[in-house]
Amino acid sequence: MDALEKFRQETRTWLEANCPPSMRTPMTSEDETVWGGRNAKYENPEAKLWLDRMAERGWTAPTWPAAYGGGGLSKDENQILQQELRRIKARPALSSFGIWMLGPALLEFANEEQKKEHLPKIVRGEIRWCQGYSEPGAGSDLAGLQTKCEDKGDHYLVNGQKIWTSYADKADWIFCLVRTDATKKHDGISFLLFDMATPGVEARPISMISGASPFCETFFTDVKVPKGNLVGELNKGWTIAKRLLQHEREMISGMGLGGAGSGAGLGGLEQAAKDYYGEQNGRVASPSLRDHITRQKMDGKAFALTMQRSAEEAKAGQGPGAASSIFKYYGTELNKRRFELLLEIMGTKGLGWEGEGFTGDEITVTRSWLRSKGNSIEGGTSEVQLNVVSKRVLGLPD
Amino acid sequence: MDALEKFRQETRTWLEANCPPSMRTPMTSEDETVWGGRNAKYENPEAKLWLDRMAERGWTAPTWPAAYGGGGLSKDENQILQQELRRIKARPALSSFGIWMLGPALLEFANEEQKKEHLPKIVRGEIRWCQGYSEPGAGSDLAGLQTKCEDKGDHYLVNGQKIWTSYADKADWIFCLVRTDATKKHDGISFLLFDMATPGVEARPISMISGASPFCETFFTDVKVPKGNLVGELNKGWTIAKRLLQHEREMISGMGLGGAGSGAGLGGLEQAAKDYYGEQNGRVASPSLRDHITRQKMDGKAFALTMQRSAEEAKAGQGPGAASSIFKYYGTELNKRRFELLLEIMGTKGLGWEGEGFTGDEITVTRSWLRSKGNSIEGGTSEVQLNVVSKRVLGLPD
Amino acid sequence: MALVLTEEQQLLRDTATQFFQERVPVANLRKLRDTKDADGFDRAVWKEMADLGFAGIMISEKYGGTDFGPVGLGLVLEQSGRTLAASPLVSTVLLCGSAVQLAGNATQRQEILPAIAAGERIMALALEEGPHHNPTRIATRATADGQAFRISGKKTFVLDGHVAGQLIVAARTGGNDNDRTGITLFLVDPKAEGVKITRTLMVDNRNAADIAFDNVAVPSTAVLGSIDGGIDVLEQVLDIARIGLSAEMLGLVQEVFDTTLAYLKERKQFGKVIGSFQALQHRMAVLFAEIELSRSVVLDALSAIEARRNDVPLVASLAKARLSDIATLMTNEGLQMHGGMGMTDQFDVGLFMKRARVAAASFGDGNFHRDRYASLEGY
Amino acid sequence: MALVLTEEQQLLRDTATQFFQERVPVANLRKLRDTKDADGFDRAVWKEMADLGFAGIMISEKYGGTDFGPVGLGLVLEQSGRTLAASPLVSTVLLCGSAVQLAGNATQRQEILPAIAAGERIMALALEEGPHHNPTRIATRATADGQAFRISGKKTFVLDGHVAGQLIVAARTGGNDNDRTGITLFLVDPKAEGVKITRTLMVDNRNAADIAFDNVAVPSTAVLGSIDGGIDVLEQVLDIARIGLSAEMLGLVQEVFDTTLAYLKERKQFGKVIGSFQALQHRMAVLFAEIELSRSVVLDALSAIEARRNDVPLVASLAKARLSDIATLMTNEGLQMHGGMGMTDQFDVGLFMKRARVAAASFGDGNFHRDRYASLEGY
Repeated sequence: MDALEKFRQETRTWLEANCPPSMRTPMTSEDETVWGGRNAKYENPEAKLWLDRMAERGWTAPTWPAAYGGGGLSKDENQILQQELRRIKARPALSSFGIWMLGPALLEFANEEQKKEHLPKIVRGEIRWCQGYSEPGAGSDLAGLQTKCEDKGDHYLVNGQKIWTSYADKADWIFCLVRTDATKKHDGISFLLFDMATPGVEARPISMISGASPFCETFFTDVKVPKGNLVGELNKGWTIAKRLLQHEREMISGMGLGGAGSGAGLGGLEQAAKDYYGEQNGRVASPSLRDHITRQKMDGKAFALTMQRSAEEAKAGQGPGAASSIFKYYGTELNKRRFELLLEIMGTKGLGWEGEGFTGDEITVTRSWLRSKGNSIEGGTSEVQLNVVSKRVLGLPD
Repeated sequence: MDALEKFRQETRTWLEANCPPSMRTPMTSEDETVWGGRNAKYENPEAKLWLDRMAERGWTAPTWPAAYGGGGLSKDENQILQQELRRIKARPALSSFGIWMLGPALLEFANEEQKKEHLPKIVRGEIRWCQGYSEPGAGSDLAGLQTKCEDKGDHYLVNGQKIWTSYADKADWIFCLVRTDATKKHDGISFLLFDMATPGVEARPISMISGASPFCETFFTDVKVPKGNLVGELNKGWTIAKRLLQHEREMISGMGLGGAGSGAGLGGLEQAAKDYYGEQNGRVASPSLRDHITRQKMDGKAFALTMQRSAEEAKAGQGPGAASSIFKYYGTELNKRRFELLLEIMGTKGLGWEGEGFTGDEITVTRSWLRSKGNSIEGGTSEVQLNVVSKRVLGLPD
Repeated sequence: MALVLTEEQQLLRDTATQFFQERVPVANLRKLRDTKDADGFDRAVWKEMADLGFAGIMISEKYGGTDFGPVGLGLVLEQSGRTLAASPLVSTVLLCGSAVQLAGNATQRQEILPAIAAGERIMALALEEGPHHNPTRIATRATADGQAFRISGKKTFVLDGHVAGQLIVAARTGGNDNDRTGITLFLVDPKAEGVKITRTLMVDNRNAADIAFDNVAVPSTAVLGSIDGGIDVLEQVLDIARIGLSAEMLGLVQEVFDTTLAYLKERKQFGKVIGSFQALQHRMAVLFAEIELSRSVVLDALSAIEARRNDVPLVASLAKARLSDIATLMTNEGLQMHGGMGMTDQFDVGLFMKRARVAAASFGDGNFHRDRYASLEGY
Repeated sequence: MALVLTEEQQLLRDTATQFFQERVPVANLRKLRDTKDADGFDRAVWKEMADLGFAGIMISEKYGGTDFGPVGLGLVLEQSGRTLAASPLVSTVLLCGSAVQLAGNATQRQEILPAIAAGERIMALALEEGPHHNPTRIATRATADGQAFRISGKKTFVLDGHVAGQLIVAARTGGNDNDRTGITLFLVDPKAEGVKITRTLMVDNRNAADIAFDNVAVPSTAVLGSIDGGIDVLEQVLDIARIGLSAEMLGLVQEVFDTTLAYLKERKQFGKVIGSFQALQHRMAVLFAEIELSRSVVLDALSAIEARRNDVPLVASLAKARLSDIATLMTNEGLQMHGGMGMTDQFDVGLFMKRARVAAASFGDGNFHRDRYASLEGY
């Protein structure tokens, strides 16, 4: 306890001294997110300063081993660091698929050389990564992917197409699932890393129903990849993929709890309803809407309690529990419903695309409403989630 | 036109003279329904008189050929007869599965001898029929039925069990689906008639969640049936069965439109809500309930319009149309929803089983609520209906 | 009641189907959007629609219309819904044309109706003042000024407001903000001094405008119908628009259903077409049922206008509530069943979802019309 | 917050599970029904429950209780829900025991609580006067008569009213029919002159009674809590009952889910077990999710009482609304998936449906509690 308290004091002092003032203010736009990478531009030099200072201590990846540039913190220490960061309202020094997704996979599955090569650059934000999983013909059936990776003796040759590769047009490297054995399905997939600057790689941004998007279609034409870039065993990539997908699913589930673009700018569902519909005797003027809002709030509360219960069960050593299998499904459906309800509340003010006549908050809700439709598709569709529950949890047969 | 007008005049005059006064009053209980049969009892002698007079003219089966005891009326004439019966609020002279179900099948599929034998007795209400279709192991998969019918040279030998045989304990004869070829499924079923008094036949009433019921379990142990009782060809009984099932389904669909036990005694959903919940400024006091009532009424109206549209299309020679494929599904689900809503409206007054504290209308609603749960099961479950729509109407593959 | 089309109506439907499929496919809407078209609809196409008689479909022959009647108009709107065709049908034909026919004096009819039928006059109804449809919540005031009136107030969500050659403005000549009486309709020149029109860019790429009136002078001849009695006209006109929009949504819903069904038969995952999965089959079968019911409701509502039945308000609310809800449901289900590709702008399903939502919010959504239905039925 | 059970609580749950499965299976309820049992519950079983400490579970040891607390009581109720065990737990322990603990004076506590804990006293709360739960709609009047009171009025849906040895009656000593103030609780002897009790036979075979009070004399010592201040006690007691019933419904729902799942794995049609059909699988998976959420809500509500959190009313309404709705949904789905056999009295699912519906209507259904939740949250 004393050691932890000491750690808290030191951390607080260090943060006070090293977190630049502008990094303690809320971001005014998503464009201010620091993603790092070879071509990173910093409108605000303090953002770069903040990144470098945090990276130097390894605190962009606080729990990774110091040997690979990480902070080497214990779970408890990291909790304190996060509390102290929140206390001063510090912006994230670095946002990175390398930290969120790839790093943990490398730590578990990569060889020593690969860890030494890639992890420190991720920590320092030098290399920005993207993830090449889905393909046009392999969505829910991800293991049906067809991007071909041939062994050409001294190198691999990659041909194929990926889709939904977030920020592929801005990333430096990609971690990618490829087919190395066409005669098998799950057991013919490998996990490969390569430089997006390699000849034959092309990324095209995808225009979405909600507008511009970070998603790309990415094409590989005779892309040569050094053989040392294979992570784990040949044809055993599915094991790594499953681990990463689980992680992605958990991130998406959290949406049921609200967050960015969830109408927070409007003060929540009930305040929005009072503002856009009016009130009578302190009640939302439309009784049926009031009832719908209550259903939404009740289900949201029940979902939050269930995530909390699951966490408490895990802490009590009772494992993640069956309840966690429904998080992705329920969280995303709940999020979609909330946006449908927000639009119902906002009437014609929730139907603007851009320009005059609508506030920034209103446009954000409308765009987020459209974007939310993807929640129940990406990271495993709701249908796939329900299949998983009925088969693995309920034991219903094929 | 003139001939029809003349028919109307004659009919009206005959009805005036022949429909006894007590037969022009509403039935006070289901027990007053006249089912006919060998053991029929008539508390009210006028009921017997009314049956005999109507039967003499063949008007218990108005459109059947006079040669088999029917009325021999044209479609138009029958319409007039029904109008005139309604005009004087006449009770049905005879309720009969023989008239509704078996007769039309015999007219289409039976041989001359069978028609002469059975149809006149049906018209006169001398023989009461029941229908032996479902089996404990063959519900949705009716064609999976196993009741064995063996050819013993001069007779058939029937062994097996039926379920949901309405009024089997009161019926004189049964029309029955039996398996005559165990190596085939649909093509191994035959349509057989036999006397319920035959040794080896036993019927036991089934107690339902809604209370006593007309349904029975019926057991056949070495039942000997004359070979002349086979209707249509051996192993071709499924064709007849399909025709009869279609008819049954249409009867059940009508439930979506309301009718017996549908809460009519309470003056409809909105009146019931005002009575059981109270009103404020002329509105149902519970706004969410008011909204649910409106959804129910709107869907009910939309369904009624669709049945009407289908009928108009048929009249205009456009065939029954795809819409008719959804009637069984939608009508029964709608009916179930209405009862759920009625219970919501009635609160604790909708939860009585019998005895003091509840009106007769209230108990009727509660029992009908429970009974309505069977609507989406009998005559082809909702799931089977949706399968049929997706496969036959939408052309979706297996 | 007539829930089956006559031969003449079937012919009209076939003409409309062919016209929209060939001349105004969804690609047209994309072009208007991507070129940031100043009008927001294709004037050449509108002229062709007028030539086919669509613009004058509810206008009597005496005034140059084709007088096909409401059912005919519904068929055209349904087909326009299948291709998301942008046109002034709702603003000019359903709303303003109907208002002039119902309330206009001989001079006004003579001046306006032939111009509408010929496709030469675009009109817009300036009614709404808040984010939710509410025909009596009118704070815009028209103050008598000698023989003339002065109008001041702010209107929003005025369909085709920035391209209209003439406006009909609902303003208060008496009563308080939520009173039924005291509302008067005025014909207003959008170029008059004190009128400020701001086009808003909606999610469905259709036209709507915010319009501010600052002491705008209008002569007494500009009054449409009776002074203080505008609500009766408005309600009839709005019911026509609600039913017309329901017909458009019926086409939209049917198109998304058909497209989704085709996709389910074609898209493969796990080695089989996804349309073979029973969970999706049942959802499609339920949607099929809902659409069949919706078709009946729309046909009945159209024939209610045609037969001048006295239950028009009731069936208008039934149709608008049902179609608004089903359009939301169908576009959501359609998008989900299209999977990731449905999220791309390359596929059309997102465009249908956007249009569905705007049409649903126009002139009363499900909440509004269920409440109205219950009030009309007295509970 | 504590959403995970302690070891002690797990032990209690296991005891309760074993007890209800072995001693009070569904067959018990059938027997009470088929023999038209005069009590409507099994007194011997109730005595056993008392011996296990269930009757005194919320009563402090000082008064002979076991003081396991609300979470413990919830676990017992959940298990009782799995076998539809009929007992005076709701009437006597949740409602009346809590009321005496909260509002009783030393004499009343001493006289009543040990008797409840020992399983020797059955009590009933006479509150409702209409078909829908409404704790302030009280027309029953208690008029001061010297040092005594005279009670007149009619109560309905009094759980265990015809077997109670003592009643708690909510009567009006002041104010008008829907006022919050002016309600007083009285301890009344059911054998007193002027009390007329009529047992009603409910669809779930549990006990409820209509009770008429005709100028019934009660002494001033019969006042429970403060005069005119009964609503505060009532609301706390009712929230405990709502949460307790939610726990019972959780068990009921879980049992129907488990039974249905087992049936889906066993029943064959078209040559395969019906649980292999994807449409049914998805419906079961969704129900699984809803039940997991329900479990969290019930646990949270129980621990809210235990920790005397100030959001008890909010979480009580959350739990009661959710469980009422899910119990209705699950029993409907369960019955449908059991097919025709589910319609027979031979199968249990119909019994669960009946109990679900009564529990859902008791002390506020979904409509009541969503409205209350919104009011508590200030919108």
